[in-house]
Amino acid sequence: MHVPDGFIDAPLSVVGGVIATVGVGVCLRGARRELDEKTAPLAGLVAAFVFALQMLNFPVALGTSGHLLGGTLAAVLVGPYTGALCVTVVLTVQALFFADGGTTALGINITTMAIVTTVVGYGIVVLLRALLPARPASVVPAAFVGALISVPASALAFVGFYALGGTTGLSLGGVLVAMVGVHVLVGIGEAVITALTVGSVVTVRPDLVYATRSYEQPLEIRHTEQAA
Amino acid sequence: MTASLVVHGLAFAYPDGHQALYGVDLTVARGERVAVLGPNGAGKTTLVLHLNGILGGGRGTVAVAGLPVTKEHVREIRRRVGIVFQDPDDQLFMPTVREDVAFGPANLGLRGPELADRVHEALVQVGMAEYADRPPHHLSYGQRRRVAVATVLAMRPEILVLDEPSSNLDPASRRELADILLGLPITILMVTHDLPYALQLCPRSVILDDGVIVADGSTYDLLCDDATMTAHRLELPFGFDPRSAMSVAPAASPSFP
Amino acid sequence: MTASLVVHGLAFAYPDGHQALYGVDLTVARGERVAVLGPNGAGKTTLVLHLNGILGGGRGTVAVAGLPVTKEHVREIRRRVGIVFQDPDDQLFMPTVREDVAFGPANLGLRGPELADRVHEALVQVGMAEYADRPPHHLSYGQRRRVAVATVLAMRPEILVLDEPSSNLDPASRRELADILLGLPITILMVTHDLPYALQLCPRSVILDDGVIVADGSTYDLLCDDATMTAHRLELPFGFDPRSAMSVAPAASPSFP
Amino acid sequence: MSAGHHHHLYLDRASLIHRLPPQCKIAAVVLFVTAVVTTPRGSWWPYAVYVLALGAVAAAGRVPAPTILRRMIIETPFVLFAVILPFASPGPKTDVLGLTLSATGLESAGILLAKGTLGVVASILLAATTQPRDLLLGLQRLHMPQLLVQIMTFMFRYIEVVLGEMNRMRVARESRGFDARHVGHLKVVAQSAGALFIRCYERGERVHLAMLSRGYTGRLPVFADARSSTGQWAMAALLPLVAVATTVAAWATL
Ligand SMILES: Nc1ncnc2c1ncn2[C@@H]1O[C@H](COP(=O)(O)OP(=O)(O)OP(=O)(O)O)[C@@H](O)[C@H]1O
Ligand SMILES: Nc1ncnc2c1ncn2[C@@H]1O[C@H](COP(=O)(O)OP(=O)(O)OP(=O)(O)O)[C@@H](O)[C@H]1O
Ligand SMILES: [Mg+2]
Ligand SMILES: [Mg+2]
Repeated sequence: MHVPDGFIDAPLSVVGGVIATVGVGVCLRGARRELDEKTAPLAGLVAAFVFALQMLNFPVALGTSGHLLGGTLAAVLVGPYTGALCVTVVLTVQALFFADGGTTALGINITTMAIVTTVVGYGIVVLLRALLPARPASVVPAAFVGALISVPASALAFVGFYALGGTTGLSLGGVLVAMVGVHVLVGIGEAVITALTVGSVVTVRPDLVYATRSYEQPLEIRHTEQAA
Repeated sequence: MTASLVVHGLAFAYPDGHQALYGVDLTVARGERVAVLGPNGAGKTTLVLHLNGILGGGRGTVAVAGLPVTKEHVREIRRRVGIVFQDPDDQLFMPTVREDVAFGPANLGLRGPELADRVHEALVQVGMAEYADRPPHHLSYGQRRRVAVATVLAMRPEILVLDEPSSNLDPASRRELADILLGLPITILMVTHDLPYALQLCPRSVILDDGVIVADGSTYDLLCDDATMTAHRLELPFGFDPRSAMSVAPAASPSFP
Repeated sequence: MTASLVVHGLAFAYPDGHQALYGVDLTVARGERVAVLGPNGAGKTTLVLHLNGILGGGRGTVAVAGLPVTKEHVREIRRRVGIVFQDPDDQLFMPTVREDVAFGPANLGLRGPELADRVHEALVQVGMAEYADRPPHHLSYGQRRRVAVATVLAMRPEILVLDEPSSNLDPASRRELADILLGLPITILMVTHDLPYALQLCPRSVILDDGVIVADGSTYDLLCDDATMTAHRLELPFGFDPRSAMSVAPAASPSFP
Repeated sequence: MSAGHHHHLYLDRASLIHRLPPQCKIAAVVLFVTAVVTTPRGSWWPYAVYVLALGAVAAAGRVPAPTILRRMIIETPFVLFAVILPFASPGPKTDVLGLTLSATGLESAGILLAKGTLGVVASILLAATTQPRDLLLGLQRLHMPQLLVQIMTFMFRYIEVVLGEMNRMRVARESRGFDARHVGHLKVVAQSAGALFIRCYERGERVHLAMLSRGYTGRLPVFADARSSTGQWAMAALLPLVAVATTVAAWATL
């Protein structure tokens, strides 16, 4: 779904750029509350993982292929603001360095793949957690559903941009059906991988999952008679 | 004079719930060299990681040169306390040995020839000057450990904390490291399982076991105290006798004139 | 009888062009225990990684129990040669200690209670049975090393190769490991910088320096040969005298009855 | 294990382009692609100028053509998409080689391929002549927010950590008789994938803490002088200047 240079016309690319800049600005402010000395590297790792996930292109149907987006995973692990920044960083590096996604389409790509996925995915996670039992493990099914829905939502946002500024003259209905159809399938893969990763992290390092942070435990003090 | 290091009632549990420290008390005077002994899993590394605020958030306090280790002083404290990690792979991350050694002093503001001199000097100290342009991850384990020591020496810390510095070093490097440490007029805290090395370098030792300090005294006395030693899985190695050792090389240990 | 291990003319350069081995020749008889000594960066680890075909593609040959280490035999050879790596993090990768120790024997086809027994036994041997359900990467360094040894013991290899097994072990574990190794009737090759440990465990030693074997003989004789020792950065540690050590504990070393 | 040693995309050469400060190169790429994208529909000659300009950069940077062509494989998905256009687009039809194609679809596909490909090649050239570490430095100089720089720094490092740890795990598995050809063993790989994430994280966490211990404040110390002179900016400006002039001329002559 990485939009290449020249796919969306220049004015709408500028609009995408403005939306992305505002969104990233909001995230930068919000992330200050999420990030500290220890979570900064976690954000980097999440970005690296999202990067690896997005490399996994899998064929869906008739020559089309989709790849995982990773937005929900990022949001669940490091929080929605930082999560969106992680995906933004991935997209920037891909555009500049890996020629994946156009440099001028970066604003659009950030909007659809970093902002929409984290907002939708994390929103659903928050919603479901309120309904599920209050245990750290509840985040796993919540992340599954969030990831499942975030991907077609992102595809929908893309179709929106296309409707307003597409340069290729394809019929809107066709694009809509193709994009959303493909990405419903991609969403299933995304959901499975997100749930597996979150599940394994929650069991070993619950403190690393933003969505389940905040559990304290009492410390025991022992007194000893010192020898020597 | 304020003590170099004061640890008081330090308790800590890892995020997975495993408690490693249960109230550690330790005071180290300026210029003292203290060995931290104890079995595997006693909490030695966990204690070390508290000394410059890498771990924190449990109970108790740590103070360095009178300054409490809190978020607000952490930067100043990290200038003063240099830690050599147990695993050199945790310490080395830059693309070349030279850049890695320069990393710390550069963060302290050094630049240009002054920085280059500092780096070169540290690399010469550990015998790795000719490896300056190689990537650290392409070195042998012992070479990586030597570079890890150099990265910290280059920062000229006031307090040097070493977590098993002699492991994986060849015997000559081990002795050379001892010579370097003996020549530094600073406070040294050294975690080690190498009891002869502790005796050679540190007049004083503490034993940490199961998250608490269970013994504190002169290294020589501790090593001769069989009951305490066996209670904490400490044994003298094959062929080593502290009594005869001290009669041969007393100079190393100021407390035995 | 075929020798357990025959290395002939082995030369190897790392992909970055750095040559580490320059023609190593070494023959180890069945049931022999041989220490590999030598300074940091000598090529010891590089040699070890050739013994089960992890590294390869240079010049020369390696044969295990008569079988050349080539692509086609590599699977069989890995059943027979167990390697304990220098860095325990290179060895442990499963989510729990138990699964990690079970991994090797399970690949050999063990299942069910037989597998569980094998795992339990190995963990008891290294004193880590109570840690079976913890993730290995949450253990202390010395604990990880003990588990690393267990993962290989559980496979009951014919040839055991250990790269610095005693580093980071507490003194009691070190002695316990020595006891385990002395009780195994198999061929053992042990890389170490701990010369007393070599003397205690291995009647024979070779010195590897700069990619070639420069000495081969009885460990006792080597340690007493000051000229060879200093030429290869080997020194006896503080307070250790092989002569007096051997008069106290001769049992450990079959070659000195 | 460590950050930014030679990346597989980077060609280690001594060239004019390699020596340019990274911030100049990034700015040049962005401006160049912007100019390309704003080329009006209906003019075709500007693309020849763009190709020549990129060709000159590739020559100056000593990046061989086969390398560029090989790396253009990243385009495949959208090339496939462009191939569909002439069939699927509405509008008047023309006959090409016996196929009935949409004329506007054909034109759109041509433009899309031309613009997209130029963008891809510009990125390939940037990556081939700039190390990831320098890219970071360049973005930092261009005032990308500190937080993003930091995440990106760690991302580059972790990509290596992930690869390194994956390799360690593979060696560990194989040394203990693991046979990757058995199907049942997929489970083992899947199982260790969960451990991989945590293992990578914890390795990276410890490295990060070691960095903090040596006074790291979130900014990598700059050893190489990355300041850019006016001359260097002028040189880097050549490529976008050519492109902008071309676009402007194309609009003027439309
Ligand atoms: N990251 C971690 N998560 C959970 N528990 C841990 C972690 N690191 C260490 N532990 C546990 O905390 C205890 C103390 O570990 P620590 O590393 O401080 O021991 P140590 O004294 O340094 O041992 P060694 O001599 O083996 O290095 C051990 O029981 C260990 O299993
Ligand atoms: N991955 C690598 N790439 C390039 N060179 C390497 C690599 N690993 C090791 N070397 C080099 O090869 C030589 C031999 O290294 P090796 O690890 O075999 O030494 P060693 O004898 O095991 O040393 P130590 O006692 O420090 O573990 C050293 O000079 C080292 O710098
Ligand atoms: Mg430790
Ligand atoms: Mg080695």
